[in-house]
Amino acid sequence: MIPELIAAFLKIAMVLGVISLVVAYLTYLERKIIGHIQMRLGPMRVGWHGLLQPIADGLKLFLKEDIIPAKADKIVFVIAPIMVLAPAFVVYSVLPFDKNFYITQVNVGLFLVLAVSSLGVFGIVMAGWASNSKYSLLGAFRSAAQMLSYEIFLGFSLVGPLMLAGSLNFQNIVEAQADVWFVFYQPVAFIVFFIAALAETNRVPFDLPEAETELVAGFHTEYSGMKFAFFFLAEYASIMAISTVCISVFFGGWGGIDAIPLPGIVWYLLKMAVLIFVFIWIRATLPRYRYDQLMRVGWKFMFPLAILNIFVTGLLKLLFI
Amino acid sequence: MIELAWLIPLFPALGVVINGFFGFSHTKDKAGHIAALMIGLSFAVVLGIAYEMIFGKGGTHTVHLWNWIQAGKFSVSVAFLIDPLSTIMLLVVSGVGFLVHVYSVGYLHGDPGYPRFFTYLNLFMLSMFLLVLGNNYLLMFVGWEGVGLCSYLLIGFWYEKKSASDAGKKAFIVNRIGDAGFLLGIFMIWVLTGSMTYTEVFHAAPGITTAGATAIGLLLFIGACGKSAQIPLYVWLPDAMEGPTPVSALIHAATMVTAGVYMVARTSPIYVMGPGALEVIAIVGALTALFAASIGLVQNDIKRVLAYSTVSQLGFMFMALGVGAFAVGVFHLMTHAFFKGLLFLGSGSVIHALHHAPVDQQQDMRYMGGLKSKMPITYWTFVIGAVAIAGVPPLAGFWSKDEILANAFFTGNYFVWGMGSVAAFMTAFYMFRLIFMTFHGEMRVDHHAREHIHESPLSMTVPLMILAALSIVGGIIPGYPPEGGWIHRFLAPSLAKGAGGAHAMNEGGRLVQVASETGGHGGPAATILIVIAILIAVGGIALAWLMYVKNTSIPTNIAKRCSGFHKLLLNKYYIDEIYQACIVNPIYRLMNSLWSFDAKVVDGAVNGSSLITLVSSRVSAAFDLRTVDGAVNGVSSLLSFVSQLLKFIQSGMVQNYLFVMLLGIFVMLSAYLFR
Amino acid sequence: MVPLSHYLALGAIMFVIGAAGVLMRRNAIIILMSIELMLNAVNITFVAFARQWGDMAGQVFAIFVITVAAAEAAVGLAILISLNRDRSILNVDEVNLLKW
Amino acid sequence: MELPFFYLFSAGIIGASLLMVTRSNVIHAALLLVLTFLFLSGVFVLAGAEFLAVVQILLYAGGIMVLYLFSIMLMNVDVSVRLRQFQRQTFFVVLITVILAVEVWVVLARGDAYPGYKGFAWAMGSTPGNVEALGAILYTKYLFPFEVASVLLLAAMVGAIVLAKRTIDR
Repeated sequence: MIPELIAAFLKIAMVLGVISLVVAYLTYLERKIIGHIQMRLGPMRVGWHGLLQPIADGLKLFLKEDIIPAKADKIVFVIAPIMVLAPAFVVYSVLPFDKNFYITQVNVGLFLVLAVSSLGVFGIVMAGWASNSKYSLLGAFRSAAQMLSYEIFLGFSLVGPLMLAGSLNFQNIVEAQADVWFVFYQPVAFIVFFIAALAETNRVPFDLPEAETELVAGFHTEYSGMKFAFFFLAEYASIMAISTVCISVFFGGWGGIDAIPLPGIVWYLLKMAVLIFVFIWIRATLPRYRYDQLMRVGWKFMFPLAILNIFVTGLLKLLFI
Repeated sequence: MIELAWLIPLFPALGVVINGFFGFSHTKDKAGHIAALMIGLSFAVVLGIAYEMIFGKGGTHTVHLWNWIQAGKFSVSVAFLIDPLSTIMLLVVSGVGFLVHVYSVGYLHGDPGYPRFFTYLNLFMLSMFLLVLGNNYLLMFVGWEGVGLCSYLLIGFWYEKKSASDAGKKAFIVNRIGDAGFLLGIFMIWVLTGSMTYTEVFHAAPGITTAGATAIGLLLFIGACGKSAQIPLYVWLPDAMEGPTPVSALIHAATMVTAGVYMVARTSPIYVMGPGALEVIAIVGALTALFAASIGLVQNDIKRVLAYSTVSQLGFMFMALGVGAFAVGVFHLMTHAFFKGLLFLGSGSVIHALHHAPVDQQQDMRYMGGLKSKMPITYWTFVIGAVAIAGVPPLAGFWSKDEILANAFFTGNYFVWGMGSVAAFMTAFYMFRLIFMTFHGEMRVDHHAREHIHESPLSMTVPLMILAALSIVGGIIPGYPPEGGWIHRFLAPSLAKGAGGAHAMNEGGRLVQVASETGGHGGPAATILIVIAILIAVGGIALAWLMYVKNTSIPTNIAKRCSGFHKLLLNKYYIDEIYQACIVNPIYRLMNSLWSFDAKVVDGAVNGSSLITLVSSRVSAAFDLRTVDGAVNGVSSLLSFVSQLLKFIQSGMVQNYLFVMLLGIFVMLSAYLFR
Repeated sequence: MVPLSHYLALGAIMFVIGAAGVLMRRNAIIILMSIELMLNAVNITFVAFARQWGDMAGQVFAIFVITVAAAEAAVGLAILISLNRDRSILNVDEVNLLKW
Repeated sequence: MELPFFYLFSAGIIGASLLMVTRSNVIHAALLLVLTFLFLSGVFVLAGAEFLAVVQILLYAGGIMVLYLFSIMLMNVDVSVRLRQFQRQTFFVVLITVILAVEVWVVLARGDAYPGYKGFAWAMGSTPGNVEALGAILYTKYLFPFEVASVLLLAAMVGAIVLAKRTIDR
């Protein structure tokens, strides 16, 4: 009993530590890649090619004065960043990194990921409301509406692959793709999923909640220091989480090409790297949607598409399997 | 064909949908044709079914559609029962209904509410079909309420007329009383037999105690009283004449008002278990027949005469049911549908011809007269109807009415027979009074309207002629020979043996049973009865001729001589006024007092409590001489405390009410714990 | 192993708290939320009995309860929003248009 | 291992819901209700209803409660915080509800609320593949109620839109 618990805690600690570190370097990666795309060098000062930049940033954020606005609702204001960060990390408890490298296996794993990540919206709404500031509240509203809407398409787009895998358990889903990745069976689902994922993580071109030009910084306008770092961390953690879901559901998870005998975790990291790169690439390339366009694209195009996909998948499954 | 029974109510339903949704936008003037076509289709299906039932296998068939309500032991399905009784009813309802629809196309042409009218009419047919076809009491109740609603809608069809909308409301409210009784009866049936389905109920019927059966019978009869306008709930039917005349013909003469008769006949297996209820029905029927006929003697409104005649004839039907001759009741229902439908449509034709006259003279017979030459078809068909209802052989009315009277006589209900005979005499008299006042004598029509009088269009006269033909042959074909006619054999499987069951204890019961077994009365007594019946009919006609053609001064003389009685009759025995004074006004007063009580309590018990305190302090002032101040204060404070509590009772706050609910749960749980 | 009575007791306590919330609060939104609490209390018992009897029907009905709760929340909040907009009222005991 | 968790979750539920019904700030109450639901989904997991636990989070916490928060933020709630929060009957309500709770506890302790009690049919962890079993019964035996529920939701949606929409002047 006790050794198991200790082992479990160790596992959790390890995953959390690694993810925190990776997330920190994700910011570095983003700045570097965008820099190069825009013919700049990005951070260069701290360490070799600025390799220590994230550490420095982190230190700065930790040491910075933590301001709570006088008119803010203090309790909610303090809880909000935690409410954002917690779901982003909880999600990792069921995500698979390799055949035998995961924290736990749950029958309803995929569903749980969706459910828990939907809790993130609370943190944002809380932050926006508690700040007692117009920009924050507007940003929070936008964010919540966007996340609620796109959560639906996200869920619907996953139904197609689920029907093929016949399970909600990540392990089973990945194993079902041993031969062919679902992205080939379910290209439409993948496209819908990917777009919804961008919106869900508030990335360009759907970063309206944080649109600097309109809302200063959206829901976290009033935040600084550690709490701001929490939001930052949560954003990148959820990018990674959603990438992991994407890899597990559409790209065969840890599975790779048999000809190249690499451990599953390496395959996983490789795919992750590619996907993250695409995320950043998109950020560097595309302009931002307008709010009404965002909603229109979601409800009038993606939603019917996702449902159509489910319908067609079911029909084909009925006919051929 | 029988399994197509579900088509019968479907067509009117379709008509309702079409005319209801697209009546004012699309169908407009075609609404009548569509509605009539729908009923025609239903009628065709009915004819097919009737053909199979009459010439084919007969028997009882259930067309099960779907399970409607299923809760534990309680289960009701939507299923249609086709048996001889419902076949007859279907034929009458769809046949007369079809003719009335055709007639209405002409009668209501140009009315602003034309599509609305046909929507209502089709809805009525739908409900009526449900009522007749349903294989259980709940479905019958659905139809029952449906026809009630349609009746209300159609009586108040010209709702901009206050009298019409008032009449509609009156019909609706009076029927509520009856419906409550009917519903209670249904509940009792469920309690006592554990089912709602006819076949199962009747299967279990012999197991019901006499008291139970009597209770069921009386409760159901209250319902029948409401719908079929029997004493004391008949008051709505004369007022219902405010509706368009085809409505009067269809709903308030031929179909809906006979629903009560149908229901009692349908429930006959239970009624024979409770003879007490049958006695009541017989007496009430006879009283109604006599009472309504006597009012009909002096009415001047052509439709009101017919309305009272309808009430009276319904009384005859209940008389038949009450003496246990269920088949005869249904037989009279059928013949009555023919000739009363004919008479109403005829009167409608007259009113139609007079629609240029002043409004208050269109229906008043004192302003008619001499129409015979102007509208021959209407006249002759009307005469046929009148002769039929008067009971002159060989027309329809004679056969059924004579059987009713004979049955009453032979079951030993001489009193009932006597009242029925008097009522029959009156019927013959007032019908021909109507004819002589309307069609004979000098023309008293308003001069302005005189040149506009014309025979009605074809769509109105053709139904008249068809109904006239039915009034001629509708009695003799199914009803000859008396007591042994085809209709008795046909209906026998659906109905309980009345005379054998209910009146077995009556000495006369044996007689009828024997008589019906031998295929007719045969005996000299029966022949004498027939002769008496014919004499009564002819006598009534002759008296009417004497008074309204030969010597027209007699009626005024009589009226002057017995002015009190005449006034009594003219005012319908003041029944409406009595109801107003004894029931409506007290209820108003009760409501008013309740309202004022309410207002006081709600307005804050401040006023109330201060008032009470004031009163109590006055009382205490009187007591003060003898009692100590403390007790006085105690009383007043107690009163104010009580009123404070009263205040809380009606706060209008849901949460308070919910709290009381919670208290209830608390009490129940405590009772459970400390039991 | 958690005995069934524990679940039932939890459900009862939650239900009673919800009921108390409905009965004692003036704020309509909190009343609505208390109703949610009561609905969920019922769900606990559904799920517990589903486990005890090995019958999925309990869980199915819990899902239906959630459905109805969602519908109720939507309509209830819509009513409150329109009420708040037109009369800026949120306290139930001030809503007395139909009184008298 | 099950029992301590159950107590933990129960304590969370009871504490959070007690706080919820007494808050004057509606937003705080709503957030506490979310907390209650999170604990509740833990109880569901213990009772072997994994799917329901997730549905609880996804629909209740992630859906319904966000709707609540949204609506609250759209309304003008600042005023009502300063008003009297409790009905006049509060004292009696609390009294009666406490007694009721005790009574329920007594009834449960006597054990006659569940005469056929013989332990659980499903042991912890042996719940038959929750999602599949639930789906199988929901889409066969309970298909009709399922459809009715969907109609109910549609009606609620239309009703909510009509109610909450500002009247458009034409």
